Parts: sequence; C-alpha cells; structure tokens
Amino acid sequence: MWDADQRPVIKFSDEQEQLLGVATNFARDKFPLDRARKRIAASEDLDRSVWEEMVSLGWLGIAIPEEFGGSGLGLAEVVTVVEPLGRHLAGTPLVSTTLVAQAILVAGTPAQKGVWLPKICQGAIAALALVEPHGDWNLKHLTVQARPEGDRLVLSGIKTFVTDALSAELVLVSVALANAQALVLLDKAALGAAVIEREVVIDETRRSYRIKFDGVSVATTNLLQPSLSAAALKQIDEAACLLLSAEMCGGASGVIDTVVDYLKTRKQFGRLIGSYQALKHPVVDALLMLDAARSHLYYAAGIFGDPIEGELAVRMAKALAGDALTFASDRAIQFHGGFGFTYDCDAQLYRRRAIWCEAQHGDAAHQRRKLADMMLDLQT
Amino acid sequence: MWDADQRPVIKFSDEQEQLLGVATNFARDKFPLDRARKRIAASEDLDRSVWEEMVSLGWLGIAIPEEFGGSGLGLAEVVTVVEPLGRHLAGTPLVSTTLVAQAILVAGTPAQKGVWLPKICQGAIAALALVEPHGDWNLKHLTVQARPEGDRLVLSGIKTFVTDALSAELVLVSVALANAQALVLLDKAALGAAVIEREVVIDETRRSYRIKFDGVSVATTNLLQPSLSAAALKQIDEAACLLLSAEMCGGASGVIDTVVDYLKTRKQFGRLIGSYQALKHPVVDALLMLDAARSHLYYAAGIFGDPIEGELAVRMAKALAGDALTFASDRAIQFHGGFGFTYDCDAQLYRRRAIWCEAQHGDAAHQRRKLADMMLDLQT
Amino acid sequence: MSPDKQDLDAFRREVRAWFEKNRPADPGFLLPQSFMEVGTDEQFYFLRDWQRKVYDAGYLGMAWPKEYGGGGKSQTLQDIATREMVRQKVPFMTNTIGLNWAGPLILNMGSEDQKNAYIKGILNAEDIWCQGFSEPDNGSDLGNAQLRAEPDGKEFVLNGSKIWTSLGKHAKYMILLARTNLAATNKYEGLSFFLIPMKIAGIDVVPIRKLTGEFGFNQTFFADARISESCLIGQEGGGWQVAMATLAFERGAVGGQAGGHSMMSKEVSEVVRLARAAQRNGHPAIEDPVIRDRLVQLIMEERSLALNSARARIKPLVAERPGSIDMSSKLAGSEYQRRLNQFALSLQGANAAYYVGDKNAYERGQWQRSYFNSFSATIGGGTSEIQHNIIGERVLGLPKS
Amino acid sequence: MSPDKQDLDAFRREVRAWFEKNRPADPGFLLPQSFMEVGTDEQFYFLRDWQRKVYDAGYLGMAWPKEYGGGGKSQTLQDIATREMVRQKVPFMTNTIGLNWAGPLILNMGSEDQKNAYIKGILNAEDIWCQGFSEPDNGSDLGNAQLRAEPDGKEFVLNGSKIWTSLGKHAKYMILLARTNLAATNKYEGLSFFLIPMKIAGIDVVPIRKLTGEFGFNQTFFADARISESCLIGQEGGGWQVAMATLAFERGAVGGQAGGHSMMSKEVSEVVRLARAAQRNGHPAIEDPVIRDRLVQLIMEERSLALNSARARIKPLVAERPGSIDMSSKLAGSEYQRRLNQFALSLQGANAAYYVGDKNAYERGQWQRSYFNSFSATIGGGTSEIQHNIIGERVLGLPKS
Repeated sequence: MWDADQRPVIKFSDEQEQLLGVATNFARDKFPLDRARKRIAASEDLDRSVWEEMVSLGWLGIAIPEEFGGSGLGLAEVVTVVEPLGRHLAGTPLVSTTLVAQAILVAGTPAQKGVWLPKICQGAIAALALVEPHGDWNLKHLTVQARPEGDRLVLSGIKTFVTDALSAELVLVSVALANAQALVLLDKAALGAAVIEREVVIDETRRSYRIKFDGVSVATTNLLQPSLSAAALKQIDEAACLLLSAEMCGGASGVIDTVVDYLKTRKQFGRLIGSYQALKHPVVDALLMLDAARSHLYYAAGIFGDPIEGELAVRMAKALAGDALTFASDRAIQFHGGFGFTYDCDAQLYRRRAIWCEAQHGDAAHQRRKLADMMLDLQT
Repeated sequence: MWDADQRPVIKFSDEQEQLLGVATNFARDKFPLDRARKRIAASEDLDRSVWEEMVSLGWLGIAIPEEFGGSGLGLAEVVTVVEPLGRHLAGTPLVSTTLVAQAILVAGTPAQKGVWLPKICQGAIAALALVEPHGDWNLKHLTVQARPEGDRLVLSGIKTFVTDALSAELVLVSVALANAQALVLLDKAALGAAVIEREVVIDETRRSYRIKFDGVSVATTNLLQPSLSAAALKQIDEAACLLLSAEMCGGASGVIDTVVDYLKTRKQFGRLIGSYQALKHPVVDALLMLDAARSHLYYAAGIFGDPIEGELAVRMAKALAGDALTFASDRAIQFHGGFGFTYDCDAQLYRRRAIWCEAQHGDAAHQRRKLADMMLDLQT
Repeated sequence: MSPDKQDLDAFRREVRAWFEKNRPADPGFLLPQSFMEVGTDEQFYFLRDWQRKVYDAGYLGMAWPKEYGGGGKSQTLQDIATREMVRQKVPFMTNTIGLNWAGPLILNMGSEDQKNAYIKGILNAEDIWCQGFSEPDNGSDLGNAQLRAEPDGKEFVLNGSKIWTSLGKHAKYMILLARTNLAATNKYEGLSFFLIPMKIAGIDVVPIRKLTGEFGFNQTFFADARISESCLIGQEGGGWQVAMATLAFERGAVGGQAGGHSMMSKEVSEVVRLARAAQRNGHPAIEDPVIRDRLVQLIMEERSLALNSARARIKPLVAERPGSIDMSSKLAGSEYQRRLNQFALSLQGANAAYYVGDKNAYERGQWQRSYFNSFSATIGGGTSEIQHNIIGERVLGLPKS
Repeated sequence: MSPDKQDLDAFRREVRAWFEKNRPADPGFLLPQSFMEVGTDEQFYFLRDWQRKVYDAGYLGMAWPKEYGGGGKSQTLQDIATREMVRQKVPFMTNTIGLNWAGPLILNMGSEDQKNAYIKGILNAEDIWCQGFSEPDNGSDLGNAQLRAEPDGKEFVLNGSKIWTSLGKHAKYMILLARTNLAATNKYEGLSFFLIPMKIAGIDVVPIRKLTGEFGFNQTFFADARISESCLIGQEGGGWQVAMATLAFERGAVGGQAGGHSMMSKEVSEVVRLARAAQRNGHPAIEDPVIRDRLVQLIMEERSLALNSARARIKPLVAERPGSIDMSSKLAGSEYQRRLNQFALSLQGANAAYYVGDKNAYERGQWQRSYFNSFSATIGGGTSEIQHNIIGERVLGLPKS
C-alpha cells in the first residue's frame, strides 16, 4: 500500500487499536514471567482458566467470519493480540488454532466449515501437523502418506512438532496423496489410533508432540478440498510468518526491557554497567532492529493477503523479527554476566523462544532466499 | 604444513627474518606518509632514486634463481619486503614486476628467461595487463585477441589497470589465441603502437593505464610457452593473492597505528576519546582481524606452491587481509570524526588502498566462493 | 482553508507534469547529492539556476507568507510538491541553510526588517546562506563554542573560527553562534545568535579538501570582523535557545521549512541495477546467491526506514517507547547509506578501483564518491557513536556514559 | 635429559596406540565438554574413572616429581600425550582445578607436607579440587573479594560466599581467595590464599541451575567455618600475588600443569558434517551458497586460532605488538565457539527446536547445549567486553575506560 506520494502506508484499524490495548493489559496481568516458569513445570499442558478467558474475549474468532460465530475481522487484528502475548512468553494454542482455522476457511468444504469454525470460536483447540523428521522447511517435502481404501484414507508416517496435540480436538495433517499434497482433518476419535509422544523441545513453554500415524484411518470427507490444498498451505505459511513475527517482536521488546532493567541497577567496578558503551550500544542496536521489524510487522498485517506484496511483507517481517529477537536475546544473556548463565535469568527464556520461532516456517536466511527469488529475477 | 601433533606450522626462514628487519627500517625511512602524498602530486610516475635503492638491495631478484642474477629465494621472502612497504603505503612497481618474473619463470622459453630475468634483477620494470573493461575477476574471461599472421601475432582489444605502463620496459599481456588463453611479452618497442591512457584510480599512489592494443603486433617468439600458460596464470593469481595480502596486512597495521595515535590525543567532552568503548572496542576488533590475517599470510608464504594447500592458504590470507584493511580503514575515517572527513587525514589513504587491493584478483567474497568450491565438495 | 482531496489530486498532477517537463537535462558533469558537496562553480550555478526555476514556478516556499516572497498557500500543497521532487529525483534545492534553518528562524522570531531583508533572497537563491555552528576543537560539543563576539558600542567584534561552512565561498549571509559573555556562570548563557553578512572585512573563507579529494566545506576565520548589533536574533545571551530552535527546524521536528528536498540519497534499486550490470565469472553478479542475500538485506533495510516513518505517524504503535523512531532515524539512515554505498562499490569487481573523472568508471564514479561522502552523515550532526548514547539514554533510560 | 627425535616418535606411536585401544566406549549419555559442565553423578564417575585410567597408564602428571606421584619424565613427553588426547577427542581430565591450578601452585610454593598430602590425589582423581575466587557481587572484580577469613588463634574463621564453584559437590578441597585484613590500606593487600577442606562444618554447597537447565556450578556458603592456619599458602596478606600466579598457571602462560586436556571445543569439521546431513528444499544444506560462504568463514576463523598460536612462537612475527595474540586468544576462541555453535543450531532447520533428551535431536542435542554453554567462556574469566578493554589498554596503549 502506497500513498499518493508513493510512500508506504501502514493500515491500522480502530479494532486493532482497541485489541492491542486490551491484549497488552491482559498479557501483563495474566502472564508475568514467573507464570511462564510455573507453566514449564506444570503437569497439565494447558492452563484452562486463562484459555477460557481468551476464548470469552473472542480472540479465537477474530479472523473467522460472523456467520461461523467469529468477529469477521482479519489476521491484522490477531497480530495485535499475539504481539503482547509474545512479549510475556505466553505459550498458548492461539496461533496454531488460528492457523488451522485459516486453512479451513481457504479450503474447507461447507460441511467442515460449518462444524469446525464455530467450535474453534468457542474454544476448541486445533493443532498443526506439518513438520516431518527431515526438518526441511519446504512444506511440500512430504513423507507422510495417505492411501485411499474405499471411502477412507489410511495414513502412515511421522509428524513432529505438533504442539498441544493432547489438548487438541482437531489436528490438521499435511499428507502426500497420490503424489500430490493434501490436507486432512483428524478429530480426537481418529487420533485415538495414533502413537503420540511428548518431545523435548528448546522452548519449554511449549508442549510439543511427535505423532506416528501408521494405521490411522479417516473418512475421505475429512479431506480439505484437494484443488485448494496448495492455496491452504500457502495461507498457513504466510499467516504463520505473520503471527510468528508478532510473537517475536513482542519477545524482542520484552527481552530489551529485561536487559535494560539489569543494566540500570547492576554495578561493577563502582559504575552502573549500563553506562558502559560496550553494553549500551548493542542494546540500542537491538532496539533499532526491533523498531524496523515492528514496522514491517504492522505493514505486513495491513496488507495481508495481497497476492505478491503480501507474501513479500510477511517474509520480510519474519526475517527481521527473527534477527531482532535472536540478537537481543543472545546479547541479553551475555550482558547479564554470571547471572545470565543461570536458569533463573529470564534472558534464556527469550533465547529459547527465539530458537523455537526461527525453527518454525523458516529462519531469517530461509526467508531471504525466498525473497531473493521473488524480487531479484524480475527486471525492475 | 603440520607438525607431528597435527598442528599447523609456520615456516619462517632466517632470510625472511633478516629481510623483514631491513625492509621495516627502509620503509620507515623512505616512505613517511607525507612522501606518499608528494608522490600523488608528482609529475613522474616513478621515484627513480628510491627504486634504484630497492634494486641495489636485491629486492627485485629475491625470488629469481641465482643463474639469472637473483638470490634464489622464494615469494616467502618477497612477502617480508612487501608487508612493511604496504604499511607505509608505498606505491612501487615491486609487486607487478615480481609477478611478471614469476610468470616467466613458470612458462617462459629459455630465451625469454635469459633475456628478461637478469634485466628484472637489475631494475627493469615490468607491468601486468590482465584486467579488461568488463571488470570480471576471472582471468580466463578474455576479450583481447591475438591473431597469428605469419610469424607475428596481431593484437586487438583493451586492457585496464596496467600499473606503471609508461615506466615499464616489459608488459605481460593475457590474450585469447585460437580460443585458448595465452600470455605475450611486449617490450617498449612493441608497445609503441599501442594507445596508452592514464586512468583515474581510487588509490592515488598508483599510476594506472588503459592500453588499447589494436594494431600492435609482436613476433610469435614473444609468446610464453602455450602449454604452460594456464600454469603461469595460476601462478600469477596465487602470487598476487599472497603479495596483496602482505600489502594489506601492512596497511591494516599502519592504519591501526594512525587511529590509535588520534584516540590517545584527541579530547571531546573533556575526555580522551580513546577511553570511549564505542571507539576502543572496534579498534581492538580490527587488531584481532589483523592478527588472524597476518598469521594466515605467513603460513601461506611458508607453503606457497603446495598444490592444494598452497592455493587454499593464499586465498584465505587475501580474504582475511582484505576484510581487516577494509574494516580498519573504514572505522579509522569514522573515528577521526570531522578530521577523518578531510583529505588531510591519513585514514582515507588507507581506505583507498583497501579498495584498490580488494579490486585486484578478487575481493574477500570472491575468495570465499573459490574456497567453498575447493573445500566443501569433497567428503571429509 | 485546507484544500479538498480533488484539488489536491489536481495539484499533484500539475506538479508531476511540470517537473517531468522542466527537469534539467544531464549537465554533463557529476552532480552533488547535497549542498555540502557543492565543490565547483559549474555545480553551484547549475543548482542555483534550478532552485530559481522551481521558485519561479511557484513550488518552493509555497506556505511562506506572500508579503515576504512566499506563496501564501497551504503546507499540504508544498508537501506534495516536495515529495514529487524526491520521487522524480530532480536536483535538490541548494540554498539549504536558508530554506531549512535560517528562513524558518527569521519567520518565527525575526523582526519585520529582517523578514523583508532576507526571505525572498533565500527562496530565489539570490542570497546564499551558510551556517557557523561547529568549531575545530569542539566538533560534537556545540555548547562549548568559543568564537568570541565582543560587544563594542553598537557593534560586536568577531574573533575565532568556524568549520564545515558549506557554500561559504558563495554565501552572502551566515547564521552564527558566538560567545558574547565569557563571565557567564553557565557556558550556555554566554552564547548569542547572529545573522551576519559574509562579505565584510575580517572574514576569510578557506576551503577544506574533503576525503573525496573535492571541496565543499570551508573553515571560516574571523579576525576583528565588525558587525552591527542589529545582526542579533533573539536576546543577547539567549543564543543556545535560538540554536536549539534552529536545529529543530533543520531536523524537520517542527514545521516552517520552505520545502524542496535537500539531499539525494542513494537507493537500493540503483544497486540492484548495478548488480545486473556487473560481471562475475562471465555471469551477471545478481545471479550470485551470496550477493542476492546481501541485496535482500539492503532492500529490507531501506524499506524499514520508510515503514518506520509510516509507523511513527500511528500513535498507538509508538506508545511503548515514544520518540524511538524519530531519535534513531538519523543513525539508521546514515549507516544504511554508508553500507549501501560500500556494497555498491564491491559489486563493481576490478572496476571498483576507478574514481570520479575516469571515463570508464561506472556511472561516473558516483558510488566511489558517495561512499566517501556518506561519512559526512555518520560523523556530522553528532556521530553515530553519539547517536547511540542519545538513544540509549533518552529512549531506554540507560545511565550516561 | 631431553629425549631425541626417534624416542619421541616411538613414544608418540605408543601413546597413539594406547588411546586408540583404551578410549572409552560411548557411555550412552551425553558427555560434558569441560569440568564446568559436569552435572550428573553418572557423568562425574565416568570421567573420574577415565582420568584414573589415564594416570595409571602413565600419561598424566608425567613431568611432575616422582616422589609425590608424578612420572618424573620430561615435559615434552607429557605435551605429546596431551596433544594426542586432544587429537583423538577422548574425554577430558575432570580434576581440572587440581591439575591446572592447585597442583602447579602447590609444587611451586607449597610446603613438603602439602606436596605429600595433595599431589597424588590430584593426579588419580581421588581428591577433587574446586576453586573459590568469584563472588556473587564482584563477578569481574576479583581484587574486591569480600569473603572474610578472620584470624582467631591458630585458625581462620570463614564467612561469606563464593560462586561458580564447579564440582563443588564432589570436591574434597578448594583453593580460596579471602580477605584476612579489612584495615589494609590497599584492597589487594588485605587478601590471603588458602587450600581448604570442603567437608567441614559451616560450608554449604548449593547447586546453581545453568541456562541449559542442567547443573554443574554451585554457590558455596561459609558460615563460621573454621580452618587451620596451616591451610595458608604464601604469606598472610599475599593472596593477590598467589591468585595472579594461579591464574598464570591456569592460562598456561607458565609451565607446570599436569597435562591432559580440560576442554573439548567444537570443531568446524563437525558443522560441515552437519551441513551435509541437514535438508533444505530436499537438498543437503551444504549445497546452499550462503551456507557455504558462512562455513568458509568459520573454517578460516578456526584456522586463525591455530595459526595465531603458531605465529606466536616466532618472535620476529610478533615483535610489532608483543602479547597481542596471547592476550586475545581467550576472546577470539570463546567468541568463535559461540558463533560456531549458533550457526550449527541454525543449520538444523525445524529440528533446531529439539533439545537435549529428545531421541530425535541431532547428535543428542549437543549443539543446543554447547551453544548455551559457550556463554560460560564469553562471560567467565573476564567477559568479552572486559577482554576488549584489556587488549585496547595493554596492547594498543589506549586510555582506560
């Protein structure tokens, strides 16, 4: 989006402003960092009471049309909720559930939409099963197979990094079906036959699972419309880039505050350590990286869905937010000195979050590679 | 070269030690930086008296066998002379003359060796005509043509960045001859028919020329042995990488001293500016880059000519020395503040030298690309 | 008063057409990118004529009062005209100090006489202005200015020196920060601000050669130069406040500038074009994935600058750390330019070693020159290192260094 | 005394064969990379047994005096054995503080009683040593140590706390820097150095959880712990000199260490292997030119560390700035490790998100862990920021910050 003078314009709606305010307060009240630490140790995957509050605020239906019980807004409004949650390292199923809803909106049959979207608005958790043991970010690199048998599909193979699989009422699985990519919806009953194992992941606020599908079968009616599955995968990938950027911008802001607080109070050699330029200047660099990433984030949010510019924008946002959070959290560990090396220092929580988010849907280098191919082969 | 414990070993000869001492003193005495500035403005391309001193010290024959009037040492010993000269930004034809001698040693006919090598030892200046207007670093990308006519070759096309062409008694030209690369020796007489134009180049201590060869012809006896011309080009390229690294390591050391002197004496806001970490720490980083580059330089000097490891070593040395001088001189301009922005500040002289050396025989990125192809495609 | 959207669109079309039709032809020599780089007479007269032409067409000083030579129209129209100049990359307005510093200051706090005397000459480039702020020994420390303006009856006597006076040779007037009271308890209270004539006895302008080898800056020496007390603007002893107000105009932090762009930054699209032209192993450099990766980084960085400006206009999106984007834009922009230019140089392969003046230099050697000139922005107006301090202390609240 | 080349070659072959034959099998759990990372009992006992085995074979403490348990042979032989351990990447010697800090110190300035009491137990790992230098509030400022050792008759009474005591739980002894005189005019003169027993009343070792989630460091609390005056080493009030001497041993700046490697750094060759295994768009990551460029940079950087050591042995090649390489090796090495580990992580694509303990984690998640652990070297022993100061001031002669 450009104005008449060809300067870029960031669209920012009243709804975004309102949601940003509400979510900022909510995240501050409900997700102080010691809560994130308690969540790590908790036996339940999900903090039901907080989840119910988020549901009752309508956050699960933000980007779902009103006819299915949502607010009929868009992902731009979801961004304003995800960013403050990311700042406080909340580890909720909001993003994955939203992404599944997006896929259903793009490629679901009328029946699938009618069943699942209202449920999601009411708090049904949905999980994404896209990644495979090879770890390749190319979502079309599929080894999980779906073989037709009569009016059923029999699945085989393994998906990894399925977050909140045990809490989920629905799992969206990408599969190879007759050498093409396809997306299948599995409800709790269908999942019963799968082997679900907890994974040990670097971001301890996440509950992640490996699912072995061998022998799982579902009715073919659970297939998302095959002709639209490529479009749905594209939607998931771009929406994921957008929402992960929001999460990472929030995280970068949080970790900058964390390190700034320390630099203002810790003394060495009789001076507040924040007065040393060796610490001060890199933190300023982190702030500049965050400022840039956040500007890209809200630009991308405002034009999400634009055929080419929309994809460019989300990939840029993810690349820059990833670099910002990575740099800020790495330096935060270092600048906390000995304390930074301990588990008690919050810097490591952000560093782990950075690695997690960068591992999802492609890191900064991966995004730049895609951007190069999109931008540099056209004569300009 | 590795020791019994498989640690790398730097070979350093007594002759290297001796030459390093002599050249360090010589460069300090003969090339104070105000002399470099005078050279820039001088009407003659060459300071004959200094050149004669260098010749009488035997420096032109260091890497030429005794049978041709040289010392029979190697390029490792030339490095110890070039490094101190680079420190003082001397702009002499030593390097280019040495490179031409190397090419003749590798691929010259007995007659060519017998004529030219003794002359070079006695101070005849030789120039290299390798680069073409396309600016590609691939020395095999040749548009200058040599067409046989009887027992003569008729040349056409343009070479650029021929340093000291007017002072040179000999120019070595790379040409395409019957679709293969070849090297031709042109003496002053043969050059008479060429159009020689002075170029405006960024390193003002250099005298550089563009030569248009259209209509120049030489006897075929001036051709270096065709079967060895690829080997000669390889020798030139690797020797150039080595000697340019030496020049750049010297330059990096010189510019670090220049900026350190300023940081120790200039005050702002009542403090010596060298006490600010924002200036001190990047200069330390430059020193670390120089230390690494210099270790690679002398390692590469010690194993020059080793079939694979030798090429790896010179390319690494050039990549690291280029980065070191580039970074050190760029920061030196910045850290001199307003004075750094003036022509009077020596930082710009080093920065120009850095750009010149990086433009010759491939910059750091180019060297890394070559190194990747040499190192990463073998299974290790 | 403010025009409606249709009027604005019509005006935009008119401006666009005018600049398309009237943009100057290639002068046959390399133009400077800002007034600080005007190094030759041919550059100066070319640029002065161009500013005059734009003013005569009515596209400069549009929002300045009609009675002094301005257009008396709305700022919105001027902004449209200015952005069109940026967009079409026409040459910049060379009387930069007059248009962006002195003019707004005079309109804001000058006397009626001063307004009548100075404003029109600023706009039509008849009267070139320069600035006298920095001194050789106090590069970054403006409050410590030592140039002496000693009161003597109805005159002040100037002694000392100012540095980095761009266009000093062509300037008719200077805005000057000088010390009128050595005894002031606070160093800031000893300063006064003047609008002084340059062509008087005792003022000597000596060119400074830049690292590019070219000229453009000067050092100005004052030896018993006498000026009238009417040159004073603001109170005697109130020079620091006037200087700060002037810098606020310069940064565009407050309105009031005459319009017209004053700096022609390099753009990444030009570097992409260069990457298509440069050769690597017989192929266009743009096919090299490492070069592509670097280009994408630069594209994103350039876009960041524009998007930061766009976000700064949306209050709720800058509420977390107010002022962060404004305060960091000089640092981010100038360091971006330095890196962009440096990369553009490296793309040229062996030809990176050409310099301005060689007929084979890529685009007349403009990249070599603009890389060197880029340091004027990372050093001048508070070095990048000082900008880091300012942001760390004012935005993040970190303790002083 | 020194053996001739043939003997050395024969010895090298013998050592090589011994380690090839006796290197421990994969224990089935992830081993630490240094004594600071020993977090579980199974790791500790495995490593203690291994050190004992190497000592029994005669390849540790080879140059220490025979009468106290050493081998009484030449340092050259020990160096060969040590380098072979590095080369074959066998597990490190876990009693690091004893072998590299306490042992050399006791041999250098300890009493006959102390040598008899301590040396053999250090070598056979019977007696584990830890160090008590850093304190919670004085991380980088050793001379400011506040732990109090109050003289009381023939005893000292210890009160205060030390931090980062590795192996504190397993340690029998500690080398301790403590303040014996609060009234000393100079803070350094109030310090004394002790060799103290750990298993006494009043000493409490509390594990610190590292950012990896694992253990390895401790905080040690002293509450009226009483030690005999015979624990003193060096003069009362001479603790700073003893501490500096100890750190010189630790850095390997002077000889006297028992040998055996104490740290298993990551190598770029392992990352190249990882790049062959990792997938990008269905291809090995090593085919990606941007990844290749980064790998080459890391290969060069790793080689720089080795070549710097080689050059440091050639006097004329370090004459220009003596001490530069020695003083910067900790900074260069530790920052290299951090970057290498971080890049190794990023190569793993989606699988970078696994952690130690997941069966699908690449190489048991060692890269995730070693990236986190790499901060112990960029923070501990003087942060990278402090190292920059030291090099700037001592090598380049820049003014203090």
